[in-house]
Amino acid sequence: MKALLKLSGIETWHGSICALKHVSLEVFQGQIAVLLGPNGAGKTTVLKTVMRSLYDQKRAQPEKGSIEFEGKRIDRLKTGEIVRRGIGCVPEGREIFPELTVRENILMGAYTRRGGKDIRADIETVYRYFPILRERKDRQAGYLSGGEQQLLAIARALMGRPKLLMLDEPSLGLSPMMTREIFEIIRSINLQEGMTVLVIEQNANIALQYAHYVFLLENGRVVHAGKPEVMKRDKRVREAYLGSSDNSSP
Amino acid sequence: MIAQLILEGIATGACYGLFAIAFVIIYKTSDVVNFSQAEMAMFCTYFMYHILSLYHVPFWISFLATLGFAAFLGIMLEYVFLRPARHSSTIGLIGITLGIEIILMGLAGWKWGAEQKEFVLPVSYSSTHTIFGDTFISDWAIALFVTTACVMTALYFFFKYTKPGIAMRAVQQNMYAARIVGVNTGAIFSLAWAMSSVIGTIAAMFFAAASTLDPQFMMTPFVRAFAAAVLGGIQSIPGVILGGLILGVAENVFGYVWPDSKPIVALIVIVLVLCFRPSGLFVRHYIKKV
Amino acid sequence: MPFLTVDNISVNFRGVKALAGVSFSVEEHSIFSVIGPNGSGKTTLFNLINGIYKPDRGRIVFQGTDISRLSPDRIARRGIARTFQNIELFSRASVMDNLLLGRHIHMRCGVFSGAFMWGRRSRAAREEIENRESVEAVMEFLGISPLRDHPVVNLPYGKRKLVELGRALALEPRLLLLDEPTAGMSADEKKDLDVRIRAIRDQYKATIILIEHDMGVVMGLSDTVLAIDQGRVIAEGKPREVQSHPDVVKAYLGS
Amino acid sequence: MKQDHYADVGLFPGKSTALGVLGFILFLVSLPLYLPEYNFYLLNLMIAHVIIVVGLNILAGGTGQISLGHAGFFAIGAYGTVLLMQKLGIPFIPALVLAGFIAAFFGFVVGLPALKLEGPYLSIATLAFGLAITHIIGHVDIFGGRTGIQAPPLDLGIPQWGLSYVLSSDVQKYWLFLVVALLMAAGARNIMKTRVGRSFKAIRDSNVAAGVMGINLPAYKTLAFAVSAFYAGIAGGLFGFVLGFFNPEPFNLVLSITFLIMAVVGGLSSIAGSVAGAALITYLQFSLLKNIDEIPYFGTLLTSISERWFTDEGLHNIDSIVLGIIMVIIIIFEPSGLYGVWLRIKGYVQKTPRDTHKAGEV
Repeated sequence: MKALLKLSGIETWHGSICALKHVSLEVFQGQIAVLLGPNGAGKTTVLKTVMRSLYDQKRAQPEKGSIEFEGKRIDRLKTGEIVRRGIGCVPEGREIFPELTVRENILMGAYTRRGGKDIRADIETVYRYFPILRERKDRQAGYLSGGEQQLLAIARALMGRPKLLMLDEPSLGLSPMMTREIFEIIRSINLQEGMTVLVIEQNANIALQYAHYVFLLENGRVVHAGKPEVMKRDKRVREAYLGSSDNSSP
Repeated sequence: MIAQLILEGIATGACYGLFAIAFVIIYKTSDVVNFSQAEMAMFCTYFMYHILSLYHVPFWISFLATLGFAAFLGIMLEYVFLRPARHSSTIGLIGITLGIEIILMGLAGWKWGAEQKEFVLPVSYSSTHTIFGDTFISDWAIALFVTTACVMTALYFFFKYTKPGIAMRAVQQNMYAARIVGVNTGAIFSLAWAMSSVIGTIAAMFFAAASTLDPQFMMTPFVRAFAAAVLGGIQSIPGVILGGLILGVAENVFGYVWPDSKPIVALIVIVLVLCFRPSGLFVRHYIKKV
Repeated sequence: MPFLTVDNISVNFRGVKALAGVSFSVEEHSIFSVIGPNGSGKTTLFNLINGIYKPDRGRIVFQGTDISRLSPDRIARRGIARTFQNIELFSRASVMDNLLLGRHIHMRCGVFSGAFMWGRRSRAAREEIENRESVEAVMEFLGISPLRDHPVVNLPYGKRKLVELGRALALEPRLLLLDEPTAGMSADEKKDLDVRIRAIRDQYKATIILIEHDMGVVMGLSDTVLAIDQGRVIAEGKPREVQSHPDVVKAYLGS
Repeated sequence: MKQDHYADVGLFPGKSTALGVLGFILFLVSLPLYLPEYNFYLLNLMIAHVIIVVGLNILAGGTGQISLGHAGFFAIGAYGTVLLMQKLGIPFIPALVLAGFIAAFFGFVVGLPALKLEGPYLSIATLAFGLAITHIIGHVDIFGGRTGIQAPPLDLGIPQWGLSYVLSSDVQKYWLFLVVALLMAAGARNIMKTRVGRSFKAIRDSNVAAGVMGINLPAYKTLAFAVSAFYAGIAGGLFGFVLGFFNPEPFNLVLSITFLIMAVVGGLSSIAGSVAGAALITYLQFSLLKNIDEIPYFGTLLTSISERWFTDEGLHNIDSIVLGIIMVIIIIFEPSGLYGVWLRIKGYVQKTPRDTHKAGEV
């Protein structure tokens, strides 16, 4: 299988703190990969390093290592160019434009594209995925509920027609039901469009359920990687992320 | 009599509002309050004066050339001075625009001296038309109303329907997200500074035609326009124009009743508004959840 | 009389319910944990106890007085200290200065006595020395004495968490609110902190409310656990009871 | 680890600093021995500026709030001192202190909007205040209107009781100014080292955390303005006697900006920086750049440039260009100003950074 995104030996610093220590991982074409880890493990930094959106563009590059997308290095490109190459991103905490309307938010997702007709057609497609957004299209995005904002952020990312969609904690602040719904949508996008997805999650349970492949990040290192079935059986993973949910075991 | 006062107040108020729009554009995109706005406009007006009176270029050509120069000046100042300091604190950013202000003021003084010059527009302040009774309106005011209306309409469409316009609003609301969808934030800032400089220059030409041209001539309008902007909330363009109108009328009426108080009406307005409505009269903020 | 009572508290942000009718009470000298999925309103609860937010409805009674409408500094003066989820230190100041800020409410020195700090006998100097000594004791307790003169910006994450804890302790709190103290810590550091939190309760005679994700830490430490989800209490009781409560399993483990 | 805690708060952090400061004071004291009399006008001006910038620094560097109205407090100090002496017959020293407190009161009032405003909104409020003060002074008779007022003789004694000690020459005033400035600087340093100063910095770094630690935000925000305005008032009081005769004109917006430039150039977090910034900018503005065409080579070059492309009579405008450029360059390249430059030089000379040294001790 071909690796769509490949990080090799990435090291990223936040000032004097080394946030990522030699992180290597590969996301395969057509899969849903999940990057799992506790708060402060550096998950979001992985995403930001790929997008080169730490601080400003000049300094937002890994100090060491390389990032390849479709076999070409992208770790020296500007964020705009990375988006144009086909990486879409749903950042942590949604990060929508609160005072733009829903429609304008969606339009911003197509910022790097040309051709009004295609874009209008894609907006329709997105509305089909998320009918609630069509209902709310002239409302200021800041007044949507958390779940709707999450859908909007995904819709916006889809408008760039990405080959790889990265989602940072889509479950943050959502009810279990809403979280499930979001993951169902992610799965259906993955199945229907064949889009590759990288999800960053804290919620191990749901992540393991939908993932094809899981990376476990702790203190800036990938400490474990494998298929979800394997991970679920791992004792350490159980204890740390699933809670000791089976009280029978000591 | 009172009608005349109000009409004149509306005219100057529109001019304050027009100039205040220039702040709004920069503030909306980058959260920088540009204290050098007045001097940028002053400098460009001098540029126009220079090519008009020394090289005798026809008015419209020199007008367009000046707008081009204004755009260039805005882009250059942003690129050279503000971009390297993007990570400064608020104090740093204000400091930089203050620095630009005195640099430009010095340059203008060096180049053109301190004496007052006469700046002539084809629309005269003294040629007037009677509307009714003893109420009259000058060509200057008519041209100003038309210009302000045009600028407002153009900006409305720009921010509502064009890609760079929407992107500009997006950058201000959430720079990180804007970058993530692929917006080149640098280009947006350049555009904002260019637009702001051009609009500020147009307003300054009207001010210069109504008074005289010297390196400090924009200082007072600057404070008034700032008051107008604060009144309107430094966020919304119609709000700012409305703020300008209110201020212009208030100033004229108060100035008539107590001639001494005219210069400080604006200041009192600023302080009162800021004390009771810190975000201006016409702004409804989306409140971010902490 | 309970030490702290949160009585039917509700708060909305722009129509979105953050907390809806939450009630519970905390016994003195106990360790009380609040658990719940991300965004369930745990930090909002802390912000309410602290006075950063004001509740729309309900009361918070601390040692017999209603504190729900007081400003944060008033509440701090009553002996409530906290740490933040995303570390809110005074980053440009040294560790010492950060901890000294925790002593703020125990100091009296104003502009004039400060300005006339001439020599070590002056009022301001005596006060400074006294408080620096007590801060030193806190640093000793947390094992951060070697860092006393370092600016906190340069410290690693774990150390900054300790500095923040130290700052809260310097206030000599009667009630200490800890917002995810173990986030981002390694297993060893967690174990360490576990011991330390017990020590804080015993040595500093403080009552502790804890927001925590790590179930291991929560189960080991707490006397009482409160589980909330979407702004509502779904379970309260002994750790074991809460852990096996069906609603908690459903909300927290998402199945 | 037993340690002397007073060493941390004492006036001098170490022996070397103490020696350095002592040496600097000796140098200042010895100046009248060999410097011609005419220089002392400039030196007195510098001292007045140093005091106001130290005060501005408490506000801007301490709490991170900005003021574009300090020329207003400066004017209140100047007019206040002179009028208290003239109209009420109060001796100089109490008049000066009283004027300082009047300025502080106005500072407190200006600080009130600071409770709700931040950044640009606040700076425009302070700007409005500064302009309003100048306007009022220019329009009220008691202040002498636009023509201005004459400062009385600078008498340190109590003339009514026949105790008179008049300082007439610039050198004599210099002694007085020096003593006042040293007291004010030491006071500022002490304030910033103790509880109040720490609270200011806490407000700058994190409003929320400061509140939670028990700091009363409204009280401290207005207090910062009041303290800063007190310094401006004292500085203004001295300034009035440097000029002797003054009108509202110099207390304009440009002056407020100049003070800010001094503070930023010196460095917004250190008192030594404020001293250096105020002295340097004052020197540039009132000495070097005033006579810019007399600087060897550079001056002639500028004159010829002026004749070729600019105007000759506009040449003095160079000073604002230079000041502006210094301001901008400092903010972009060395946000901690001259103080930051000094730290770099020190670090370069010592090679061993202070931190590792300290850590090694433990």
